[in-house]
Amino acid sequence: MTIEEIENQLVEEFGLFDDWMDKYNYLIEMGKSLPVIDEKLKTDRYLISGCQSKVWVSAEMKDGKVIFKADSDAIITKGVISLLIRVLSNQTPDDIINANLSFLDKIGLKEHLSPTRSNGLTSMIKQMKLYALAFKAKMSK
Amino acid sequence: MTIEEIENQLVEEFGLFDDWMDKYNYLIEMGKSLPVIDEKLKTDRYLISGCQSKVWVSAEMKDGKVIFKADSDAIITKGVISLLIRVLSNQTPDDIINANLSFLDKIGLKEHLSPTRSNGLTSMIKQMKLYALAFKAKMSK
Amino acid sequence: MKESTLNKIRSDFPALNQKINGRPLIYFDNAATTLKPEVVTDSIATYYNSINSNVHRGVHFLSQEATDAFENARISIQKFINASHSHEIIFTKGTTESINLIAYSFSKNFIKEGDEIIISVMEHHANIVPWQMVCEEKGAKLKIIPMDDAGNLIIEDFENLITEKTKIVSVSHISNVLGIVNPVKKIIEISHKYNIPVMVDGAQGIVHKKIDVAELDCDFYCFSGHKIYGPMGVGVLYGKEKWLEKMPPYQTGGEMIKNVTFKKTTFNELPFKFEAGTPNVGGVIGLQAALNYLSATGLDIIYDYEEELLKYAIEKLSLIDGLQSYGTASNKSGVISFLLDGIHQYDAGTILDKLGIAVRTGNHCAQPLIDSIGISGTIRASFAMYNTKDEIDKFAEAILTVQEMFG
Amino acid sequence: MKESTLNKIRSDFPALNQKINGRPLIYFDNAATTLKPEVVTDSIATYYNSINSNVHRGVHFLSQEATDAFENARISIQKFINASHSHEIIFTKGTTESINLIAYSFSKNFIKEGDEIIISVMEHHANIVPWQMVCEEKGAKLKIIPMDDAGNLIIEDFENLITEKTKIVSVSHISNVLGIVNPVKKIIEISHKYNIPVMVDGAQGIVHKKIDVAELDCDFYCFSGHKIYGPMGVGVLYGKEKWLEKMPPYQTGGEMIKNVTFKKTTFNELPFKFEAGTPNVGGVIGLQAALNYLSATGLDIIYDYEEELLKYAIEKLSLIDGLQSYGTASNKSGVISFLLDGIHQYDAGTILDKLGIAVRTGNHCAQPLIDSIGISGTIRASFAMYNTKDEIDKFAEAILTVQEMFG
Ligand SMILES: Cc1ncc(COP(=O)(O)O)c(C=O)c1O
Ligand SMILES: Cc1ncc(COP(=O)(O)O)c(C=O)c1O
Repeated sequence: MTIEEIENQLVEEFGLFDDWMDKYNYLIEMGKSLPVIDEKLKTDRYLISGCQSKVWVSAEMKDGKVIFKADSDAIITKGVISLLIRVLSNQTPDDIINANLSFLDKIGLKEHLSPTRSNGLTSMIKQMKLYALAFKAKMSK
Repeated sequence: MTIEEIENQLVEEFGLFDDWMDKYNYLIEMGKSLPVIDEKLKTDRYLISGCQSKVWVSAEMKDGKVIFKADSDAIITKGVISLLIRVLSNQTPDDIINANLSFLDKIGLKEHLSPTRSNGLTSMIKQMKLYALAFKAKMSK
Repeated sequence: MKESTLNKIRSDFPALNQKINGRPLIYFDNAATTLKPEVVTDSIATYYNSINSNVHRGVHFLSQEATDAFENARISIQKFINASHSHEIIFTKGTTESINLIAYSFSKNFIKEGDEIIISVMEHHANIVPWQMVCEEKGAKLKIIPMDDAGNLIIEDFENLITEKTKIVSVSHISNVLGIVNPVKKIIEISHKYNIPVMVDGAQGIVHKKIDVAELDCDFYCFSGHKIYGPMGVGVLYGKEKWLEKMPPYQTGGEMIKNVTFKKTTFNELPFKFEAGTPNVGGVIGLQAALNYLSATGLDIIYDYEEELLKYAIEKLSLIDGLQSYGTASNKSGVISFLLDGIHQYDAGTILDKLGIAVRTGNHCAQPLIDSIGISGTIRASFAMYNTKDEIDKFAEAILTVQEMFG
Repeated sequence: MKESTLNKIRSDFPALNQKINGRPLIYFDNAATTLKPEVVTDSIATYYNSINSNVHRGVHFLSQEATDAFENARISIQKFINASHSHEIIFTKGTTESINLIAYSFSKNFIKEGDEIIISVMEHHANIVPWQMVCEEKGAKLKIIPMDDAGNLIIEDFENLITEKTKIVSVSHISNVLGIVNPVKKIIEISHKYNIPVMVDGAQGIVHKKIDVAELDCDFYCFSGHKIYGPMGVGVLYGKEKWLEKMPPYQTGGEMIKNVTFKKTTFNELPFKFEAGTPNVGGVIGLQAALNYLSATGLDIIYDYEEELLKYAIEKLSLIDGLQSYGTASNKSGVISFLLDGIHQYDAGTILDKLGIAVRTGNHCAQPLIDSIGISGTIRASFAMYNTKDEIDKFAEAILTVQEMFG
């Protein structure tokens, strides 16, 4: 599926909830079911720092697509991460670089991506796009 | 005359004016007629510093009374000085120390004695009282 | 406090009258900054809309009025904390600047290589980093008063830290993380036995305790306007005349000089020596309005009520399973910090926010304290005179909701 | 400016609507501090009465709103002066603090014994004394750009002052005493030829000229909120990223750190590295409101009108016998300084005040300039967009009255 298709899917899924608590409960579920990442990736090297919740993110290239792995010590952050991974992982570098991720706004979670919010998610997206850029540069050599 | 008597006299004199301009014209006249002090007293030693208008004040003791001489480069300041000298000069140290100078309030010139007004008058009065205190201390030895 | 008084107080704070995420705001982030009574913003507006002027040295009427208002505010604050002289009150932009000023000016004349500075383990970064800078600059050493598990500073250890090289002690009056009221009077007594001056970081102390600097006998006391119902951008440094006289200026420029030539500059007297540039007159007037508001409401009434509130909150939270409190010592004021088993503070804070409750989560700018406890942060609820028991009940319920959601 | 625009503007400034000594206020002390449009006090009140919160690091809704408002204001200011990045905008409490910050942090890494700093003869004390302190601390040397009799800085002399030891040049954009607009662009060009950074004291420049720091290519630009219709207690330091990155922090404490342990502290990124402690959020929001007000009114309209006013005032005063003007060069803005033969400036100021006219008298915190002219002070009238030709007529009449009274 393309990034846009997945985004639409998520908007639809979240459209089922009309109250914030259900939405957050769902987010928490998703956070819990995020594949646990290797403890040995939870090092300073992969850490997005300066935030209230710690966020680790790593990336690798497989068949022209970027596979992201990420984790956080806070479950809501993890929930949002799982959405981002669903959308961005397994996509081409170009598509990742160009993604605008407006679905978070549409499903009412935009607040979590405010650059002033110290949950690390904004920095995480920046980091994901940087990974994509780096892979793209490597490919074109 | 006692300090109080002179104060009352001044309040009466100024009572004749009902507009500020006449009052200031009178003050300016008094400023102009303040006996000129010896140029050699206009030194840093007698200067009250840190003000917009310079004020010099000196004092000597004669027959148990303090004689003040003072000057300023601003004429309104000089006017107020002349009032203060009329009231405080030629009085005993004790009377000077205890003078409350409320007449300035009564004649509508209190503003010139605000401690925040940088015309040097407040510091001048402080200095005059300090002179009186010093003479008193000397006398009682 | 009488209910009518409480209602009156609540109606004086317009910010209380709003909904967050559809629910009435419960504001428990008072240790970060308090809400402001309307008299504060009114007094600021009145100042700017009438006498608005720069102070000192102006001959015109408005400038005189502004100067008088500004200097009267200084006297109000002097009286509020019972300082001996109004020129012992220096206006700064906040506690952080006050401490930076002391660290810079005191150390310039009194700290040399090998000297020692004592702070405590529970200091806010504002009372740590400036001293670290001094230590780095001067080759001095920072020593730390430890605390016990309940959050009490260990006084015997403190006394052992003192040597003849100790030049200053700087401790917080009330911990902004744990709410512990430190034994500052005791610390001052001990320090003075060795002729060591003590600076008290009163950012949290000023709002919950009657401050009497004469009785405390502290050498310096600092606080921020915005944590005592006043505006941001204004703070106070109280210093004993004898110390301030011996300290060189900090920032330089207009107001703080007596005479400037390109050859030689001489400085003004206290308090102006430490107040370079146009002061925040509007802010100072707003702070005075806040203090007047407190005095008019009655300090004792407020402190008693805050104590009652805190006790009530501690009791309520103690009934919740899986809630771990920090700083359990008995001498506490205004602040509680806790964690919920298995739940990250950020998650808890996010859900509490959705429920209309503003708390702060994280390390509260006191990372060494948080590290020493061995956690990554806390949930902090901090109270003010306008909070209610009903709000605390709602808070306790909300915590249960949080536990359920993450259970 | 259309009369309707002028009337609208005047009605936006509540302070204009008052009598002083029974006469309508004529406020000509704008270089000391401007009056504030009501939107400024309104925006401050709105902030405190609703989103009032401490910024950064808070998870709750109000704290987020406050942070967004604060960071948006930073972006507004960035755009207003056309800086490349919002993190090149550092909030301070005023011009004086901005200059102290640069003097401290720049000199810490870039000035050593024997180095030289160049300022001009017409600087405000805020742009003299901090550099004197640096020179004293580091054993560096202060060099002074002279001016001619009309008040023009002598550019050839400036170029001769430069040596390979010159490390920074710091000059005012507009003189607060003479109103002379200094050739800062020229000074910057020359300095950059030698790779010397230039800091511009824009305390007076910001309000009378469109500031485009990219076009000016200055390395630092400073101003105070209260001199551009904003509140007191807030100022701005613009600095090029490349310099700010290389400068160590100034004040330390909360907000400006990344990590604190008792062993080692690391600092935050720009702009936070230079913003220790709770910022003056209310003040910053007030400043933003002031700038928005200016933009909405139309900068060009305002500057043109101010020029017209100044020209009119200069003409009017030139008709008065026994009036001596200072700073007669043609490139002037906002300020005139003069003396009346045989009349002390304090006397003149006192009587003008009685006539409802607020001017400033004295040395205007620029004592070396006043000394160099060989006088003891001036009478300064400084204009703002809400002043009128009619006020200037009244001013000219009032000067005649003063001359009569002391004649
Ligand atoms: C040219 C100049 N520089 C610096 C300052 C200092 O500004 P502030 O007092 O707002 O810090 C002023 C204001 O008096 C000024 O006119
Ligand atoms: C104990 C303590 N000290 C210092 C500070 C710093 O105060 P400000 O940010 O107002 O300068 C705070 C506030 O966060 C505090 O709680």
